[in-house]
Amino acid sequence: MMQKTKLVEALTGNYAAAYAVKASDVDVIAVYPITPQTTIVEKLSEFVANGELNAELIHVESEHSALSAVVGASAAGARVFTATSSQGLELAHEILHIASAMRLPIVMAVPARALSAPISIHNDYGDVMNAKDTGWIIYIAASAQEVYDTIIQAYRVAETANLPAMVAYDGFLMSHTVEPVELNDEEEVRKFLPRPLRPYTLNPKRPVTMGPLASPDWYYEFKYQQATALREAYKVVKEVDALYGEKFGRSYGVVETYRMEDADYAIVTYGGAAYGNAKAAADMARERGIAAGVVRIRLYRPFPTMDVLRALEGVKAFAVLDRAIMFGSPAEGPLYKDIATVMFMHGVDKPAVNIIHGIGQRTMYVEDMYKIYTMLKERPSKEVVFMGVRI
Amino acid sequence: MKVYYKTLKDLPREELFAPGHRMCAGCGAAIAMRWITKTIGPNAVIANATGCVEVTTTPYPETAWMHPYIHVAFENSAAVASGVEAAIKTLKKKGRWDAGDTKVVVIAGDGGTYDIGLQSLSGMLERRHGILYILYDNEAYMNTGIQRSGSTPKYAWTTTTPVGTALRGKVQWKKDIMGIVMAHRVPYAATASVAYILDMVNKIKTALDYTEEGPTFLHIFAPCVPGWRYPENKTVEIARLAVETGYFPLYEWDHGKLKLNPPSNNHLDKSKRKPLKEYLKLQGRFAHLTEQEIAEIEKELDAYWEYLGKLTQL
Amino acid sequence: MSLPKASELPIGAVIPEPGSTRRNKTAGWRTLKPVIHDDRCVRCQLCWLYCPEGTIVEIKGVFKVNGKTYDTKYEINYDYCKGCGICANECPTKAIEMVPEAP
Amino acid sequence: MGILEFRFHGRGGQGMVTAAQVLATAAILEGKYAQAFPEFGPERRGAPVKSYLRISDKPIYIREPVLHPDVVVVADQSLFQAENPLEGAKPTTILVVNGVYKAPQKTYYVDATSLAMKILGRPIVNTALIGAVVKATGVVTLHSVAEALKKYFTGRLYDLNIKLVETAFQETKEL
Repeated sequence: MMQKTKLVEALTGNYAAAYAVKASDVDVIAVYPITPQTTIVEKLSEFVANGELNAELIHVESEHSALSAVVGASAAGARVFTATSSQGLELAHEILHIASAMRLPIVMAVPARALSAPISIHNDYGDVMNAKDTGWIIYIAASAQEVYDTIIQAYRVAETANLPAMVAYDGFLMSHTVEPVELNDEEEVRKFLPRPLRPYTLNPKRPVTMGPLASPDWYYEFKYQQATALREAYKVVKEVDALYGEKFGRSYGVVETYRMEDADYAIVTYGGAAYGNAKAAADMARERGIAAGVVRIRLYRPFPTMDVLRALEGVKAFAVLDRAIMFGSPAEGPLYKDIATVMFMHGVDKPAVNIIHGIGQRTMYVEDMYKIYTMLKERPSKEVVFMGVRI
Repeated sequence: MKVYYKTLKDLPREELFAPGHRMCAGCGAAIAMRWITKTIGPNAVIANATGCVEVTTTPYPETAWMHPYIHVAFENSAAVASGVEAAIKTLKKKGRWDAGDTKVVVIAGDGGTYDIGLQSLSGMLERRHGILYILYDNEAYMNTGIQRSGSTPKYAWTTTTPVGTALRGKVQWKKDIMGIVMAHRVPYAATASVAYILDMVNKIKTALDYTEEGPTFLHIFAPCVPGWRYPENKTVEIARLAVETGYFPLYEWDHGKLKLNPPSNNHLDKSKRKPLKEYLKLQGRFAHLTEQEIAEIEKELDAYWEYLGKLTQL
Repeated sequence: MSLPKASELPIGAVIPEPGSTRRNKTAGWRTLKPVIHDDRCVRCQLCWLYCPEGTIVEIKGVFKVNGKTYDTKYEINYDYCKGCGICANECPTKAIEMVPEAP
Repeated sequence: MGILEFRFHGRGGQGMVTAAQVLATAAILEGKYAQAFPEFGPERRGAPVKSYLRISDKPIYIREPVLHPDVVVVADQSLFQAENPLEGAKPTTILVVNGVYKAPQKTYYVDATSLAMKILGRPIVNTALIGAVVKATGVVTLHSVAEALKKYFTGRLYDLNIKLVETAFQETKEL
């Protein structure tokens, strides 16, 4: 059922995240400030101070403790939230693995930011990409509206799959950009998030031990269990997105495509700035006679293998625009490596170029993206292309 | 401290820490765990830091714990407990906590407290969470095989402070963890020993009750058979000598007042303390000490007692 | 022994059975075995107090020893006793003797 | 209406990021699409800063800085020495400036500093320039600006800023 009246607010990506947390009736929040995540913390503090959100807000002394505290709170049965960026995500990295292995439905927002050194407060996806293989469900949103919708969806997904979920988006380019965001009726959000009975919680009435020591006879089974659970979460993500669409009128799928129906050339990317500007470039390219399209990875983990294969089925060549550098890799782009794996496993052999751009928020001009299309048409590079850098 | 148990007859009989765990024969920490679990009673959640106790009590698919128990990592047990406490608080407010007045207790070793866990401990104390944090101190990283920690005393042998020709055991003095905790102005902090169980359980109970006001802290001295190199039947004897020689004084910090507990309350007068040698000589980790080195340790200990004496005047 | 499959295990390596180390009898750890000579026992409770394993069992009843009547008696649960000997070391009346385990 | 693109030039502390956000909020309240974002850096008082605003009837997906603005707003005359606020401007670009500046393009001016001093008692020119932008472009109504300002100011500060917007609106003139 659709809502009767629309409530549209002008919100930054970070405020959209905070509004989603409020709507989701979160119980415990533990956060430590870091640019560009800070305004989420500020907004949530305001909600709690005004009594608009009935939650315990723990102002921890580090991101490591932020994630540790929400692990404890989630284990005790609370619905929890945390958020961080860049070095904060790195500091918490140890606990990322533990949170997913303990199968706790934590939701974390990550306005993505470049990693030190040199220190940069600006946007790229070095932080998120370094966390991509820690067993979390990872969404990368492309608008403030999607940040809002995805955080709400993430609670339902996490609490169904018993896995933590990360909702990433461009630091600054989205976290600090005011955009229209349609807010849901909070009562309806609460109905959408019914708090399913958790398999195990810390409760003296039903004492369990969490986080034991596993010998070689047992450890592998738990890791297999975890790998399987994350693969199977794909279905949950899709179902929840569809249900959310039915109820609130907005859904996104796991992979979003733009003008791909008849595209010969595609840019595959993630995040708001890269996707938005690639769309503008595809329009430009089509005006100039190139059948261009864009594929955006919304669900990064578990990887939407078949959706990517299908999206790129008809193209003659494609480029993967990555916003992070995995040093020393055969190709430095993390998404490129994933897509190359998909193509190799499925016997697809077509020109595919890895473009690196937008590192430390180097401006990705629409014109740059247009050049990717002409390059794909004329002579796809065999080498990784570091775009926008002075070489 | 409030006296909940006057004699051994009053002590809780029910065992809430199952045998069959893999802690060493004669383990001092095992004695502490047994009495911690009995004293806090069943309505408590335990957050444990990585360490000897953690690995020996939770070999999947078995657990020695009868409480709801969580271990996450080494350095963050205070942060994990902060989350548990916050969760219980808010779930209670929202009518979704069905276990009544549940306490939250941290159990961590000296590595997880003095060193890698100090930051999260400080955060927990500063934020005034209603949590009882219990440190079991065996004065080194025993779980990884006896490496020096911030708690290891000067001149003690460990595998990373070997006794050689240039260096003779640990070079630095033991960190004053109680001083650090007291500086956070917590309602209650106390030292205790596995040799003085009645004193220890009354302190556990007192500290647990004071969590209504904020964080409380217990520093329990727990000898380690392989790490300290002594025969396994000597654990309690050594712990007792640590107190009797003044090496590990029993005291409590109760709302800004420091009070020495028996028998340490007589030990401001040095002549009432047994010679330190009696404590040191039972342990292989101190076997290499010269008279001069013992004298140096004694001097440092005297200075510490002088400092404690001043604290009792506050 | 065939161990359970991944799909048969609780998620997240949770151990749902509290106190389950009881399945693991540690009797085999002992080389020396404590034996309580009840006639020398004065019921001071120190062995019960200090046992790291909680293996000293307090039995309620009426016990006449050397003309004295006690309402308790202490026994050892040899299933779990690791033979550390703290009980014997602490016993003020030397009522506990450490004897070699039968080979 | 296609996308209308604005570029605001100011110095840290003059509130040009907020000016763009208030106008975006006003447009969104009118049911339009809008996007406002600063050129981000460690925020320091006095340093030149830019912020960007796009307003459209259709969803906006481009996330490039505004390179060819339809409207340029300059908070401080000295910025013409520090940088070129008219970089990438088109012949049709409208300039809205605090004080008088002669540009080839159509220019609206207002003495925002004096008005701010008189009404707020402080030289914070952003809300005055919002009034000037509304006068120069009509992109949103004064009513929507008043509604939008509620999200940014409360109480007496709100009343003063509304007064400043309205006064600036009246005093803004085409050069």
